[in-house]
Amino acid sequence: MTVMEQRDAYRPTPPPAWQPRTDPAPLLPDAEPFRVLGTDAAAKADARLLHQLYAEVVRGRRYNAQATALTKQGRLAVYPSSTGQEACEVAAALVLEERDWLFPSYRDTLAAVARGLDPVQALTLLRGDWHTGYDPREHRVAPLCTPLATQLPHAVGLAHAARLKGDDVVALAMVGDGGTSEGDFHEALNFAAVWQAPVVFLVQNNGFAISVPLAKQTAAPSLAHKAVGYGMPGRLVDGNDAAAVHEVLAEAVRHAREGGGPTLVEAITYRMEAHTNADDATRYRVDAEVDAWRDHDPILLLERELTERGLLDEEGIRAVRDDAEKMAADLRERMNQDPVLDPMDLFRDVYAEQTTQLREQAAQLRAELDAEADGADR
Amino acid sequence: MTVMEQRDAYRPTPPPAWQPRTDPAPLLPDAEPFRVLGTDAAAKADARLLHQLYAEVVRGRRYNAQATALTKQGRLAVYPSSTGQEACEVAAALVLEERDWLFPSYRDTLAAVARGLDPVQALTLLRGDWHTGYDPREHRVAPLCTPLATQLPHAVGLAHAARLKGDDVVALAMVGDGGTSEGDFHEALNFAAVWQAPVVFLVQNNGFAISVPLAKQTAAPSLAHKAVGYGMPGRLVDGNDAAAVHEVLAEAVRHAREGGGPTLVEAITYRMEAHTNADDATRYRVDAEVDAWRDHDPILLLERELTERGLLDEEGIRAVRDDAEKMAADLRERMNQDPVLDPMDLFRDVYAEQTTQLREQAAQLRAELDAEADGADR
Amino acid sequence: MTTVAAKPATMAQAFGRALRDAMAADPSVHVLGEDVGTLGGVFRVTDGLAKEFGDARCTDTPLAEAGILGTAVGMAMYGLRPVVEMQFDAFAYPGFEQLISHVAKMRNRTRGAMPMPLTVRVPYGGGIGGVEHHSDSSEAYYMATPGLHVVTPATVADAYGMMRAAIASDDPVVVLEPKRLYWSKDSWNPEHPTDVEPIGRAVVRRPGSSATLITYGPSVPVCMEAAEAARAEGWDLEVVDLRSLVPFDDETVSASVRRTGRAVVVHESGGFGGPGGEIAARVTERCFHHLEAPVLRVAGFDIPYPPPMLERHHLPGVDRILDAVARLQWEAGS
Amino acid sequence: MTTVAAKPATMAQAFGRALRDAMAADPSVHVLGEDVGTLGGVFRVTDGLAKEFGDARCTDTPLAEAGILGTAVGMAMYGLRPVVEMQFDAFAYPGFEQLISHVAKMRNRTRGAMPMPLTVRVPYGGGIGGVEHHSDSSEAYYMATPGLHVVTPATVADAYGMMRAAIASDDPVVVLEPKRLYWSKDSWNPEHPTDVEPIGRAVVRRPGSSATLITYGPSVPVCMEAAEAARAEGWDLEVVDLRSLVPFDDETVSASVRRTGRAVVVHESGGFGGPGGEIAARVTERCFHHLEAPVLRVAGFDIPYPPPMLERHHLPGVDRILDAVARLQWEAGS
Ligand SMILES: Cc1ncc(C[n+]2csc(CCOP(=O)(O)OP(=O)(O)O)c2C)c(N)n1
Ligand SMILES: Cc1ncc(C[n+]2csc(CCOP(=O)(O)OP(=O)(O)O)c2C)c(N)n1
Ligand SMILES: [Mg+2]
Ligand SMILES: [Mg+2]
Repeated sequence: MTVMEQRDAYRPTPPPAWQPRTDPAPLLPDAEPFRVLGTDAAAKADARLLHQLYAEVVRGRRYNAQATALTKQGRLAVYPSSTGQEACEVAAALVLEERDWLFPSYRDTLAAVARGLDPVQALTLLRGDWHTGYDPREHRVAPLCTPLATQLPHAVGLAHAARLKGDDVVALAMVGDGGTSEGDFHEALNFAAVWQAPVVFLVQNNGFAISVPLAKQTAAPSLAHKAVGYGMPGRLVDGNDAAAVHEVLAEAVRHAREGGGPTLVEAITYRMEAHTNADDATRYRVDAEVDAWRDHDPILLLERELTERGLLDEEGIRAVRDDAEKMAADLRERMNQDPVLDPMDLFRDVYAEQTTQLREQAAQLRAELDAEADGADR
Repeated sequence: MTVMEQRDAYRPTPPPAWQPRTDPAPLLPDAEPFRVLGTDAAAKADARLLHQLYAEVVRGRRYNAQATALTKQGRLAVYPSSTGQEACEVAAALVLEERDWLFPSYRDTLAAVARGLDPVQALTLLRGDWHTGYDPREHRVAPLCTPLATQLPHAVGLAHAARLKGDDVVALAMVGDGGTSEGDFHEALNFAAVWQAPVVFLVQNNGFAISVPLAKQTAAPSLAHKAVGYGMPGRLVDGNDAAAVHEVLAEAVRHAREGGGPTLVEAITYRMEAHTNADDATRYRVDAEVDAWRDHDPILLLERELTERGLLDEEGIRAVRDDAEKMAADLRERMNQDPVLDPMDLFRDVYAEQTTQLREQAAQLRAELDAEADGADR
Repeated sequence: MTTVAAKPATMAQAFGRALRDAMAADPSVHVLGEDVGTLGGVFRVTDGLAKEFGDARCTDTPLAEAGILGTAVGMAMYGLRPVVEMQFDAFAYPGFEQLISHVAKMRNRTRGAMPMPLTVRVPYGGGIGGVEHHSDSSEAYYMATPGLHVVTPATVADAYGMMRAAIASDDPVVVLEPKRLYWSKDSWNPEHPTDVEPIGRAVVRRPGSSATLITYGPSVPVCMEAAEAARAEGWDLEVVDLRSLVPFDDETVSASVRRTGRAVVVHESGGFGGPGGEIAARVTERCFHHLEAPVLRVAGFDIPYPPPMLERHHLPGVDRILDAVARLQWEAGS
Repeated sequence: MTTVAAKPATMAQAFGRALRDAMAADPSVHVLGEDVGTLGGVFRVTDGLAKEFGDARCTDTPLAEAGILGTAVGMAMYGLRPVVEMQFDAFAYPGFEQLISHVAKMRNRTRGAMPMPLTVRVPYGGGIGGVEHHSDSSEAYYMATPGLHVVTPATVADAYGMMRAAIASDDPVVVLEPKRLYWSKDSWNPEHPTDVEPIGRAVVRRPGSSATLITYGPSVPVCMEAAEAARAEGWDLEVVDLRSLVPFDDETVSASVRRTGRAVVVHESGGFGGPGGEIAARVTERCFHHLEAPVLRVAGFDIPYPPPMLERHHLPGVDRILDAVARLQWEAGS
């Protein structure tokens, strides 16, 4: 122990390792969610964009209604509706360039569709004829992800890989308020910040994780406040204000594209329907709460803004609705056709090449199917 | 779609669910780590406490040296030394009441020993004759935990259980800077905050996770800033200043005890030795960095403070050192005795009652051992 | 178990009743998980518990499975008996580190000082038209983890009895709840529930002499059906319901196979590396000279669980079981 | 594989050389994990890679195994070939959800659109005096997960070849690296490394006629030793090194057992629910009428891995293997 001898060297100083690394202040979200529609900021909003958002949000609402109807007809195994959350879904899709990637959760078929995916393909998982019903590379939409928050590290890895390759690609990953409690959320945000990966995390805080309200999920001032703990900016936005969500996401995407690293965006919204068609929301919330959100409907906010500024009239509204109806009719018709199934697909794509074991099992099923067919023939 | 009809009801308001839940400001750590020794705050520090901390820190240093020596003599399988971090180890142990619980990581045998655990029992895991070498209930010290951050939810669950039972128990859980990256860290802090569990999380930021420096671990302004994302206070403290660590922890323990919920404390310190005796620290850090911390040694800070205030003289120092030497000699002697091993212990305590399968396997080993003994006899 | 006052109840109700009775009998029993409180669980197994016992006894946790298991470990350390729900089989995976490294090992690590009287409820298996990640048969993972007990009921009465036994056990028990039997009904008297048997005994569900079907959980009713159908082929099949995978009842199983001389193990979990390998191997070790044919296995294929519209091709059905029985090297006939 | 210029190398060096050569050959190969960069890994397998290829190709990640696997999935989605290191067997558990639900299934879920050419390196097994959580044999978990390949070398040459094959594979491969063979040496020429064989073939390490020892990884040298020792007892044992657990080489294994008529499966993983059950069951299914005795298993006990000072009692050794061989119902003698 040489401590006594060292005593003279002692100066009362802070620990050597300590330098405050970043100023936390700019990382913290504003106290109020950012809004555009119905505020002074709306005047600066691009009219074309507002109209596009409007058309897509109306289509999105119709899509949700149609998909829910399809569950009742037994055409979908299950549907987690994003009714009420269309502003987030649509803005997330529109804010990205073609070359960017979208990482949706299981609730975000609408975002995938708004990005250009064929709605029938987007619904394959929920119809049940296969899992991911599309080639993710085609529209750069990762598989709809059911294990909560597990898609977030995928987005980080992909964005990081693209950056290493020198490609100008941003990944936008979507997750619910409940999903923020998972360890994967934490690990993904931390990796993203350490690697300065070009990722935008969009949390749709719709008030519930199935039956569990936000207050049982977190005690944080806001979910956006989690950002500072990773050293990235946190942003709070009115999730039913499509223009606001678009602006905040666009800003975050730009920031990521310019090498500024990831951003965490919390969009405050509300799930107007039950968790899925199989859920009974009356068990955990009262109608009055749902009703309070009807005044703050994403379509309403846009329609009001556009009509007040003379950018939309009854005819324009009708045109948008007609377009949505056409999409719905087409979806309904195509979903009413039975998918073509081949049981032998079970053994496809488990591995690049079938193992001996799988070849044996495939032969067994083949024989069973042949025997069945023979039986049916007789 | 009834949106048009609703249009009159529209008022441009923030989303109904939005109320800023807590003011984040009080949750944020100060920009500079809290210090006591060598600052004006030292004058208010209790002399008895300072002396106790000093004696324990000196003992702790000696304990670390002795344990490291035991690895060289083959008496320990491995030892992760806390040399340089004794202030944190000791303060964590002293700040708790008897009825409270300590949740140490694998590096924190010293904290366990300072809390009253027999050092030989505390080293059982690292000697290798069993895993946890003590009854955790005796001193309310959870098993030394190797899988990083996994002990944190245990602390939360225990504290929560105690609170539900109406018992006045606080849990203090220790983790390293590297451990904060694990999902379990996130989930534990979130559960603690939502449940308002009486837990104190002490992160010893010693600059490295084995070879990985903090800058590759996080981009956060500080680890303490993570607290705000869970809605709990974050505190930053000079981890080599035993008085400061004690004060900050004492405050956090009091807060928890009074029902105020959890606190996250980041103590800035430095691992003076290699990760373990098996590690070669020269591969990833330079001596100059280590040397910079010698001026900020926890023993030095206390010794200076105490001597300057006339609370410690050469004789007092000698007394403390003698006591530490005695502890070390006793430890050395006892660790030089071979532990008594019974191979049949393998089958004990896998289940409350041995399964048929384990009984069969135990019989097999018994027969093998008997045959071996027979062979040896002959 | 039919008694005079017996009324039909579903397996989900029997599980729920067992939880209720255990909570009423012992204040240290706490239920926690996602949506177990206000909603009563997505399968309604915990329906009514929060109302009867309060939020503190039946708690909606944040959405994090490692956190649920990890905090339950801490609660057990303090003497509580937590019963945690993993919402679906595949959503138990985030908690595997806590399960393998702590839940299963804590008693052993601490030389018995810290037992883990913890029940992990895992709704498992397919056949309910669930989309991906909702139909995994994960029993192989649990079986390969020493320190855990693993049980799975096939009847309404067993659902009650096993859940009570699991909660009463001083060791961690994984209760695999066969999702597709949740709504199966049986005459069963919740006012006079069956006695709680200790964990670990298999039962012969149907005596027979030609061959033994060794099975458990969701495959038990399928095997019973197969045994019925086999009569037409001249086979009198015995059906053994294992009930407990860990510990394993070698005695009952071996006795049956020694009697019949032939056996097929049936489960919907994937075959390769699945429970059937262990079962076939240990039966063969014990009954080799009584066997007329190798113990065969009928299992799910070695593939990720298929989408709803294809799952019927994956799940072992009556025909596939009878095909296997036919391959048991019958000298005379069939 | 001895060539003229052969020099002794350790298995750890062979793994490292394979990583280096793969990175040099293909810029899409990226190594990531805890301490793999500056330190070169706690077993020094990745030593020198960060220096040669830079931080971006060999990356020290934050300390989070699910994060490592999860970001590697994303990197693979973008066309890279990530090689991730899990620092120790038991520390792979936090990543199991990513491994089971994504790594293993992604190709299948996307009908082949998104393959996962990902290598997961897992130092596994005991015998190195490691404290708890540092010596698990976790192969049963990986084997029970369709979509993964699982390989484990027993020789220095195989360490090189299998690692190259794993990285070259368009499917996810779990490479189980036997920790206690890391420092085993063999004459092996890193300048002319063995050809890279495709994954999936077992090899007869020692021909014999009395019985077959079926084994893999760390137990191969033990079985070779046992076979030597068995000569004194009059047994000529064949040793089959499986090398690949998934896919499984039924052909080589069955051919051997048909020839010898007797078999013992040897591994240090726990017996119950471990790989041996699957192996014994499938050998029996295929070779029943050639078997003179049931296929026996010599495995670790069904207990949490023991502390260093007791591990030798747990690990299958020569005596335990010979005891099992003796129980193979030899009519005449022994
Ligand atoms: C890892 C995991 N655990 C549990 C579930 C079951 N589950 C599906 S959705 C859901 C609630 C999700 O809530 P949130 O993240 O808020 O998304 P939202 O449904 O509101 O869009 C739960 C618990 C799951 N899919 N994955
Ligand atoms: C889940 C898990 N992953 C990896 C390891 C291996 N490991 C042991 S210590 C260590 C570094 C820990 O760093 P830190 O948390 O900063 O604690 P320190 O060693 O500095 O006290 C690692 C990676 C582990 N024990 N557990
Ligand atoms: Mg939600
Ligand atoms: Mg550290």
